[in-house]
Amino acid sequence: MDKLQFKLEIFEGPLDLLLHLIAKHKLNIYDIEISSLLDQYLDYIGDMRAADLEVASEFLEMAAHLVYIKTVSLLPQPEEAEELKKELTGQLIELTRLKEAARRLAALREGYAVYVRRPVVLEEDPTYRHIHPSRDIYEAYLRATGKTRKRLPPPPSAFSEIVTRRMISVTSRIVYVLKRLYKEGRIEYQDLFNGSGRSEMVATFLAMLELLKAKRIRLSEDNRYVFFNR
Amino acid sequence: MDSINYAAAIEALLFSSGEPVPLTRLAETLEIGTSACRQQVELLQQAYRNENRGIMIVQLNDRFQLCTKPEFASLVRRILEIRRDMPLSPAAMETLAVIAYNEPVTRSFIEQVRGVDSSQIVNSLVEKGLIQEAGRLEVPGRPISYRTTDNFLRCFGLSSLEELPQMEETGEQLELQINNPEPLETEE
Amino acid sequence: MDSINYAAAIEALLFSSGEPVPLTRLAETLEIGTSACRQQVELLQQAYRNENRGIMIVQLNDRFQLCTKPEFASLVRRILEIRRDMPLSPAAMETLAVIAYNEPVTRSFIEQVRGVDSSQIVNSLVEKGLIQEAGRLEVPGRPISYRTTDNFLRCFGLSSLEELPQMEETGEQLELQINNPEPLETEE
Repeated sequence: MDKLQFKLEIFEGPLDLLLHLIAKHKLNIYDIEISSLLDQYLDYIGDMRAADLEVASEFLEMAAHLVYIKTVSLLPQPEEAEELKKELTGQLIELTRLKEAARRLAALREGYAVYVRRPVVLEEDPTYRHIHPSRDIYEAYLRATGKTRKRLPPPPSAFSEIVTRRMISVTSRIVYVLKRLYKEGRIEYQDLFNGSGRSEMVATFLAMLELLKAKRIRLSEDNRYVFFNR
Repeated sequence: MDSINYAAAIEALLFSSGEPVPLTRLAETLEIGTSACRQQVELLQQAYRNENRGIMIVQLNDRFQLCTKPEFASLVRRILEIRRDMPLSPAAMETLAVIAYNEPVTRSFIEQVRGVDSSQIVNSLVEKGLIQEAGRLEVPGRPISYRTTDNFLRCFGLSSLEELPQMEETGEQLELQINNPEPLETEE
Repeated sequence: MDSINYAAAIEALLFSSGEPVPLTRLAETLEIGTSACRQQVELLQQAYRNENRGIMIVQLNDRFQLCTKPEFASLVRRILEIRRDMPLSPAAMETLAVIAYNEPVTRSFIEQVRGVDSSQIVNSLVEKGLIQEAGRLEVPGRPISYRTTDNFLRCFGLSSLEELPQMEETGEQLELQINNPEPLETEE
């Protein structure tokens, strides 16, 4: 047990862990082999669990995301998988470059220190003496409380990032899956993910895991259909 | 550190200290004898007499301090007054507005509304005489609450807080105030 | 004040201000043009290069500040009895780098690049005076954006962000920046 804990490095986040795995197993960052990366990623999470470490939700979300990429890459039209892979690669390259930038920045500071002095204090009091129209304070309050938006709606483009990044609760997807099963009796597995955003897919996937674990649902032999577990 | 330039080092030490520094302390820091140190200080004093220098060393008993030459006193006053006279930043104005519309409020209330830590801004508003402490709230931690001052009213041309421009949708204006209980006591 | 020695006056002004002083404020105080003033500051900077000097002028964007020369850092720490600055953690350094290379940026942008929640680190960088709020962005939620401070430049020996170490493959450098809209307002 001690040995295992000693072996486990702590990562700053899922992307950090992925970079470590890519370097360790000499994978090509520009053409990641998702299935072997996924295996190593899950192994690491398994090790964390075995060492009684709490696995943060962002690590699980990434696991679900990798599973999803792997799943869609098996489909006849793997364009979506390619897109997702490209997105992940982009994030990883960006983080690599960031780490390099941080190292260079740290090198600038290494052994460098200069000291300044406090300003001379005037005996005079620092009382504020500007005169403002009272409107200034009103507008500042609107800014502080975010109420200005009511008068000036933001362009629709401003919403795109937020909409795609909307947080979807796992519970809501559990309800969704169960409702559909009540209505349709059987669902095609892939159909559950059609037309969903990333956050929704992850939530749906986690919902499926929950339901499978609770033995509420089961999958057909070839993993194509979802049924109630009766 | 054998090749150290003592005059330069003393300049750096006096500069960063700000306050008067005893000769013994200078000598200790430089790991030289006090008489050698005194000699170096005097050399430096000599150098500061040059008309290209704006600062000098003053001696108070056996302590030394850097300060500006007296002939620049009025310029120094002018620049320090300009600095003091900067209008409020948007962040400071927002913080002030949150206080004015909801007073008395605690730091954590301000932070809750603005979504970021605002402690430094609150401190500087107190310093500028725009807000003041308004007693402690009788809740766990007994946090200090703040309210605006008469100087605030003057700066914004108001005779009382009731003259603050009103919010259009008064209904939802103060929903956050439920987290901001009344103070039980105030200390004037 | 016709016989004024500008270099000496600038030394006195920078010394008494302590903080970084904008060139325009120096010029205003001295009642000379900014280019003449810049020339005087540069002359003074030149004079400080002399090995008999323990202080120097650093340029931080268009502000100037007096500080001790780096070679006296350990002596200054000894007399002020301060311990060596704790080096920033790799995570804090990464966060600082995201901000410096892309500013102004929001917390969610930082989180997106690093793949992990970075709020606490952002708070502690604000506390250390390395970054500051830089207005709100005009997107839903009106998030606060952040940028580096003059203190950041001074700590890293830079005069402006343009002096940041360059990354090699400049072509693909900032593709993520499309998610990082312009700020609505900025504050000094």
